[in-house]
Amino acid sequence: MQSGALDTLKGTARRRVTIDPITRLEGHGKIDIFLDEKGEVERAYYQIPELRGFEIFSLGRPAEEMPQITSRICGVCPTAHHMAATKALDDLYHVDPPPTAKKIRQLIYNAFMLEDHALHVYILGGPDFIVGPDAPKEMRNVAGVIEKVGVETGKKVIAMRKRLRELITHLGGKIIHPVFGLPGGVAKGLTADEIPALRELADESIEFAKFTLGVFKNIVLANEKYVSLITSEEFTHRTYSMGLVDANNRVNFYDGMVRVTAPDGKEFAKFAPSKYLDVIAEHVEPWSYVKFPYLKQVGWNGFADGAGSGIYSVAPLARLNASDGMATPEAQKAYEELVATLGGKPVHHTLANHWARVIEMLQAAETLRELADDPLLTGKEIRTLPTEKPTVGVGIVEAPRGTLIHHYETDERGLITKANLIVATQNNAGRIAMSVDKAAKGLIHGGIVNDGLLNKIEMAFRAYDPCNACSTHSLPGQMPITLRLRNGAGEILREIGR
Amino acid sequence: MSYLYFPGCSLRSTGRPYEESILAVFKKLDIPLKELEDWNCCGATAYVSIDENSAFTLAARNLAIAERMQTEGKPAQDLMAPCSACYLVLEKTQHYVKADEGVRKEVGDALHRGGFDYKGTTRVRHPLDVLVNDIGLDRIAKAVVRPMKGINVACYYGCQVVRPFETFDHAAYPTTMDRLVTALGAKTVDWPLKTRCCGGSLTGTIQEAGLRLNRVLLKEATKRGADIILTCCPLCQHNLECYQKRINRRFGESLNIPVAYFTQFVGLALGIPPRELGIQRMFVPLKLAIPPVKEEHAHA
Amino acid sequence: MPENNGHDAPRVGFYVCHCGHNIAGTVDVAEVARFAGTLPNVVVSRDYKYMCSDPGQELIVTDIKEHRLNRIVVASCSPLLHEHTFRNATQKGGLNPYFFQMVNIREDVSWVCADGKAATAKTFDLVRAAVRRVAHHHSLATKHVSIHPDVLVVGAGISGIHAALTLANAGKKVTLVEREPTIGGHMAMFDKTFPTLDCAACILTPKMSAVKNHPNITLWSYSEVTEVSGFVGNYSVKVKRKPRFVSEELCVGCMECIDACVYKEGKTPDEFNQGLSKRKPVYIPFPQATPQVVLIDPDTCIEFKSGRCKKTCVEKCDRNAIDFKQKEEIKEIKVGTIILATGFKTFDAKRIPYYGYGKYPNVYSSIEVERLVNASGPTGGDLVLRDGRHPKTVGIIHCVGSRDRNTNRWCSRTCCMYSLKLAHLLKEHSDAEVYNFYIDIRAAGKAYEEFYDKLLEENIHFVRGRVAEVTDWAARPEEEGKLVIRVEDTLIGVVRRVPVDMVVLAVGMEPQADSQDVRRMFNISCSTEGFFLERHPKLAPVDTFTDGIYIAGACQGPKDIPDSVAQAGAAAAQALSLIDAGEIELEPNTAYVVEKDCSGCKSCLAICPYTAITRDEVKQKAFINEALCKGCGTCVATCPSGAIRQNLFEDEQIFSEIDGLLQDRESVSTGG
Amino acid sequence: MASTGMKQETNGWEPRIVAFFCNWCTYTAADLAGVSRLRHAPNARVIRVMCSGRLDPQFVLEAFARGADGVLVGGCHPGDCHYMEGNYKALRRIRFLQRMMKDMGIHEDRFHLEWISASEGEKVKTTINEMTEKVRALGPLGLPERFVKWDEEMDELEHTIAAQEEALHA
Amino acid sequence: MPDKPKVAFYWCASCGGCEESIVDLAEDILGVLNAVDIVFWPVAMDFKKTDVDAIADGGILVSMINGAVRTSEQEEMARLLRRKSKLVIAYGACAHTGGIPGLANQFEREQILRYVYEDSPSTVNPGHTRPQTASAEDGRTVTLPEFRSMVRTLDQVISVDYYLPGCPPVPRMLKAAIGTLLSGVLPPKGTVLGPDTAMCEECPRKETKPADLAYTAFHRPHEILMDPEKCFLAQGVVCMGPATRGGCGAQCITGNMPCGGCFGPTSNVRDQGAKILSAIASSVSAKESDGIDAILASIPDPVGTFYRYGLPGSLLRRKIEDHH
Repeated sequence: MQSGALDTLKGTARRRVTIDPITRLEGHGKIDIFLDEKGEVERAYYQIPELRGFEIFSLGRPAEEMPQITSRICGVCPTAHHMAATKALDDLYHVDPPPTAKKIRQLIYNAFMLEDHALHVYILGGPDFIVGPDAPKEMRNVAGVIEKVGVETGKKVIAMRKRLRELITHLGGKIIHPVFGLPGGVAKGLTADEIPALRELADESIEFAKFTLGVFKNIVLANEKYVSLITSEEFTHRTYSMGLVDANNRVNFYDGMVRVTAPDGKEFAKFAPSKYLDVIAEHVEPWSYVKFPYLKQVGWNGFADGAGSGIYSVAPLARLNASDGMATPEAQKAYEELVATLGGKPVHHTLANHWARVIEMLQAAETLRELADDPLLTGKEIRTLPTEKPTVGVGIVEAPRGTLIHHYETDERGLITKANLIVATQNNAGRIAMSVDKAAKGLIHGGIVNDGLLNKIEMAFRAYDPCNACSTHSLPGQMPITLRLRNGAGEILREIGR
Repeated sequence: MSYLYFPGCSLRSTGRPYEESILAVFKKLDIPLKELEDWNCCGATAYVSIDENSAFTLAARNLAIAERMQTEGKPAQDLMAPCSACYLVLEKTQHYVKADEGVRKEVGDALHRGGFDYKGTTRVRHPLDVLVNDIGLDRIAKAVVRPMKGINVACYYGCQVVRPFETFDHAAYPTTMDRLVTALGAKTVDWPLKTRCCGGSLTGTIQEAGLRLNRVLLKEATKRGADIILTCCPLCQHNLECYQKRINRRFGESLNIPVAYFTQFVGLALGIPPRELGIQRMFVPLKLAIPPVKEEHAHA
Repeated sequence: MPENNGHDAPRVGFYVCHCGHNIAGTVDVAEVARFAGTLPNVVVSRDYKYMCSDPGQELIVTDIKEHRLNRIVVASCSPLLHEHTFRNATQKGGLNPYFFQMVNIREDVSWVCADGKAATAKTFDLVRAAVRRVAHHHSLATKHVSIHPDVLVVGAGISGIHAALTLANAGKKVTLVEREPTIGGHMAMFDKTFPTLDCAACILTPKMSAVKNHPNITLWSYSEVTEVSGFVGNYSVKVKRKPRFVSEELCVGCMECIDACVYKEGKTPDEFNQGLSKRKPVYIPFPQATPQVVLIDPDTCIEFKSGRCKKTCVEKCDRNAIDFKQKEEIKEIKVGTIILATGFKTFDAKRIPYYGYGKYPNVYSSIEVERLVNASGPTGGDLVLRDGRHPKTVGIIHCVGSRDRNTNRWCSRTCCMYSLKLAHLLKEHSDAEVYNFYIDIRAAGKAYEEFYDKLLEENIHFVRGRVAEVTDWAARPEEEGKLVIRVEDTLIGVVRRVPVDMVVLAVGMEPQADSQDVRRMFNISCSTEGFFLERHPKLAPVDTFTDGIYIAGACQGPKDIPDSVAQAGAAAAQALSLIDAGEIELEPNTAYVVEKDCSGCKSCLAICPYTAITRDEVKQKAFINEALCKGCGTCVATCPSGAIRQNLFEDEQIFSEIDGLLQDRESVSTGG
Repeated sequence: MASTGMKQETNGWEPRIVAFFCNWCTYTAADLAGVSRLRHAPNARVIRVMCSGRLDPQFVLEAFARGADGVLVGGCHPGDCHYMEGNYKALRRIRFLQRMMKDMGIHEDRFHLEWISASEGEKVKTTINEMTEKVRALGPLGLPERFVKWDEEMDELEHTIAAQEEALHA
Repeated sequence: MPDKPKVAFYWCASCGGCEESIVDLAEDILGVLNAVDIVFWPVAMDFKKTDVDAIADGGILVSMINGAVRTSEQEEMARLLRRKSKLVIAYGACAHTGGIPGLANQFEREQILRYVYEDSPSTVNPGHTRPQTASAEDGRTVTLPEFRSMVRTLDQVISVDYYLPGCPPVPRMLKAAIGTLLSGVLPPKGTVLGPDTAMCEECPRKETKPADLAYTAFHRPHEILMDPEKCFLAQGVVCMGPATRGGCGAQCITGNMPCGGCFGPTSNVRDQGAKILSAIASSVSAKESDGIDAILASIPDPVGTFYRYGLPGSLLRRKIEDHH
């Protein structure tokens, strides 16, 4: 259609702006922005228009197949689902895996966290900062990143990820949809002669994580504009935070208790995985296939900030908020610096997720090193055979994108009779919806919607690294957003693509 | 093991000893019998010869009730009919309803009008069949406290229990009762007339003919050294026992042989007091050299 | 013309047969032809009165040439009957015979469908299926296997003996296996044979010794076949030779050991004499037994029971033929064809209690009487009853265990005649009054009716009626001490009581007790009553469904001697024709592995009952030995990746048949 | 989906049964039934295989998918297989397949195995008659019709697309 | 370079694993990028439906579509790409045979919606709210695509030229496939671009399987300690390998877990589940029904096990309501 001057759009009747397609873990995502007569944002909707029904078609399946089946929820973080399912099976069959099996699982899991975070930092979310939010779009991608940080670094990133993924492939059969998990252990063990290489990899991982932290500091934190952007109101939401913590309330990705802190930072709840239903509930909106989790005790009070709203957040920043710090020395140092820089805990600036993510990379790397030195890692005992009748099992891990909950019930033959899944990004659905709405309202005025605004609207949810985003920005190019300006009748007045 | 029990008219009149002995024996072997609720005429005798389908309908009503009395999940209880006539007409009905479209329809409709429905699942059994094939000779032999040693028995089956349906024994030469009696310690005489006509209702109508048929049986049994004739049918028992004097007068014979129900005989062997078996009701007294109850069982 | 290789587009010729009225009477053949004409690939579509006739086949041949047909479909009778006929016609037309598909619309449609419309509709489906299937047919080479010239004959009654001799005389090596210690079967027990009344022994024993002495016949008596494997032309058979404890090589049958036995009198019922006499532990079935070799019955011999016998028999035998250590032997032989002549067993009269057999001593079975009147029998031919009396009156009851719903429904075919024969012999031996109680006299055979007439003149009594019972109950004084036969004389319409001294039950013929095991061992079928099933009741009465295995005599059904002998000859002839042909055509329906598709998963290896599937350890793929494959197709269905196919039953051939059957139901292509 | 069935029944639906008979026993028995003129239901369509062991479970599913209302398999009695063990393999597959088809919602009466020896022509008749009646009682399975019906939900989209093309290119 | 062949990538109901598998081409991706001109890849590149609309029908050489089809939106995109493309490749198990989401075909649409939005233990939904294809909120109408009654393979929605099997496909097969397509020498329509022999061929354990295997019982992976050298079937653990197309390099086996069958059947097979069922059942040791049933009972979920990745693409496609 013909392009008319933007201002001609001013003053026309209510309009709708559709950002479509954007994508999300289970397919596509969509943003609908409604403008009033004055061209001000009435309301922006962040929609998930897709559903696959894993909980239902899991019924009647042998429980031990769940790690394979549920990993298909997400091909980007299959390891997270595979691991959550596997832990749910331990619980279901009342078996405690041998120490070696646990070590191997943690090894795989930390390697996975590290490479997945790296992906986001350098290739997905990173560009916004490393290259800059207002940089020309063709630069705002990995190519731009490489130009900025140097080809060597680029190669380093790709090589690092590749080797970490090879490690997972070696232990899990496949990198995409691995198969190592069994109730009470893992399918495959490690041999002593594999350790030296592993140590080496772990050392490099630590170096790599530190280096990344450095990059982030030099480029982002050294830049006034970025810091103010991070701390700006458009990108701030004061909500509850949730994450797994170990016995000392330190961040843990694989295991522990779930801790929830209030907007003011005080501990609100701390519960064992099996108790998750006491704390979490899900709310249904007619305009999205995704359900919106919230804190039961607080209740669902719409899309709102504050202690009065049950909406909570997960993922790196929330994990830091929900914990008393990191589990490894270097990471702890970095953590303290973040808290100090951003004015103390809890930190509610959405964009600080990027920083928190790098800190988690460091913890993952340091954990790898510890495991590499652990003699138990190469033990022969990798399975505890289930002996008791299966009943109910809940497994929770921290996926890169937040708390991930798998809950199964079976008959005595171990065939699934009930399944309930609360997926990492889904925990953030409420807060993302708010972020998008807020960003839109803060950025779109007088009906003027130029593509410059769009990346910022994106940044509002990309910071959470929602699963869809992680699978999108994997190549040069940007989050594709189409803006459709429609009048009340829904006819498209104008379409803008960046 | 438990059974539904269909007395029929005879066992409440001329055939009382039959019922008494059956109940006593089953009680002794503790096999529960539940009398069929609200049972009606089996449909035998006159009906069958005049209007078969109404006879079948009468029978089918009983069978339908039997189905009704089955409890879900529990194994179905068979319907036990001691009177040969009842037994036959009930069995006949079962076969015909199954095999014959017309009968099925007519009987079915009639039952429906009465609010009944017969699916054809009830199994009709004769006590002879039940005792020997379900309860078993071993178990009965074990229960014997008074072995009927030295008694020669002529086992009489009559025409109806094995004809035309050879449900549990051979039509021409049945042996079930013989095996039962042997198990009780008695001897059986080889008596080829065991299924020959007893005179049936002729004794009441054309008596001459009836008595002639009757006499043949009694004479041959006596001749072959039988101390007693056992029957499994009220009519046979009546015919064989009650006309002996008349036969003696009419044909100058000197017959005087006891004719009892096989269940009475079993009862005696199991040590049940004669009165409980209706022995006192017999016309020809059972003056048998029945050995006394073995000591160890005397007060059992 | 060059044979079509099936690569060019299918051009189908379709033919529907009227089979006179057999098919056309029910199925609208014209309509079928019209319908077939509308199907894809069909170039010619005709209906014809008798497709199997020469002109019918000619039709196919010329059409192939004129219309360049490369596929043929004929809808007529069962392929089991005429598939071969039409394959030949197809070949005659210059096509590979396997570009043919047959539709069975007679046995499977017209003869079983009451309603013509339904029949025609069903035919449409079957035709559509065949037309679709034939498009997927390939050119195949017919398989030939050579025929081993040796023959196995099982059972040495008159049938087996005759078959063996016929073959041996034709110069074929025959192994004749008999379960009993002597050959001769039932016939050896008979006294005389109807209608000629010549003595059974006189005509049989020469044949028996002929067998014994024939250079081409290996006679294994007292032996049983225990295992049969292989296939037509190449059977290998295991035979168990039971120990006689007397060496066949050394024993000359002088029988002195028998006299010498520590038992002065026989103690054991004599099998050959139907238990009417007693024999010793060491015995010979009867004087002319073949082979002329005694045997020892370990169950009754003291030496075997206690080991403390004086062994007078051993002392007596100067040829040292007796060997208590003799062991059972298993012999294995290779033969190309097999003739089963395992015979029959007589009906056990005890099963009809009201005839009193086993209860009244003077009730005899016919076979007992055969021995009783036999000069070499237990009484030396003197007709004396079990109670020592000589009968004044004898009643012969026909159809005992025949034509009877309660026992056997079939007619045993021989009883009428042998009853007449026995009536004659009894009269001859005792001058008694002889009564025959019959349903009706079946004298359908050369000179049989005449024999019946002759007996009528010998004033034998004939009472038409089924006997109700045999009883010792005397209703009248004159019946005292007699057996009374109660029967309704249906000619005069009264119930009669006939008092007799002796009752003869004319027992029928039944399949051997172990006929089921035997047929399993030889992989053939039985008809419902248990006699061996012939391939076709009229056209292949001595063939079975298993190539190279033939049946003769009463094992196929009740038969008298002449019929048995005739059949034995026929069976021998069938075997001979196969042997002389030297090889046989086999259905090329073997399975084969498509190497590139085989993953070597081994799922098929254990599946094959003929171990035809092996694994090429170099290529790590399955390999099927075509020579061993019998074409059951089980491995084809098993192969999880579709790498095994079967000629004539390829997956796509069967799929297309399924799809064709249902095409009219199909509205969309299915998923997958 | 039952409705498709109903529709058919009203216009004279007849059960369609695909029967796989082994050459040596059941097919021969079927011939015997013919020779003995044992009239039976015309609803079965026989496919001859050499042995019931040739029965590939795919054939059964294919038959149903193409519109069969029932599938009947006939083989030699256990122990009587012309090929020694083929019928056992058939039995094993069929037991498992029957269970799996139940899981897929297909009524068990639609898929039947019967051992019929060469001499049991009568049994061919009764088996086909009984199965025909059982299937008749169940009504049509009508998978092809169901496939069409299921896919109708996609047709609606045609219009939607057309409309959107309009909107875009107007 | 305008004359570089145009290629499009799209995803339907998928997990993103297929996209990842493309990314896992790693350095090779650049080679691909030089060879072709990617005109549509919503997950990776900034082109939109409108750009596709703008392309002439058939203007795209090949579209690689992954994911099963469950919503109207996915159907819409599939049809559009079909129109615009010379060739369409069903990429990955979901598009090829239905994939894991296809297991939903054993259930009714309503069952899924009801459980997810009302019955699931964590859901609080007193008003029985359900996502609507169009829902209004103070005058604003927000729309969602239609959630279909069943999951479909791509070729049940549009005509498909080639298939790349696997969950996900392995990069080397993708590379080979692209090579083939660019070579111009096209295989026949419907070809699965991968090896056509079963996985066992490349399985490191195949020689450990005995020739005379007869099953007396089956074990589920968690019930036994699995020998890391021995054929799974030989251990009584159900393995789909014999009935599954190879090409993956026996990945799961090297992870010491049995094959799940994600590559689908070989080209000679119409129904993967039926075939593995046949192969397994044939070798059961029992000979009478009860014994057979008892042994096979140790495989509790045949449909889920034999059709884990291919229910929509199977002959029956979905569970049927067979009652009147």
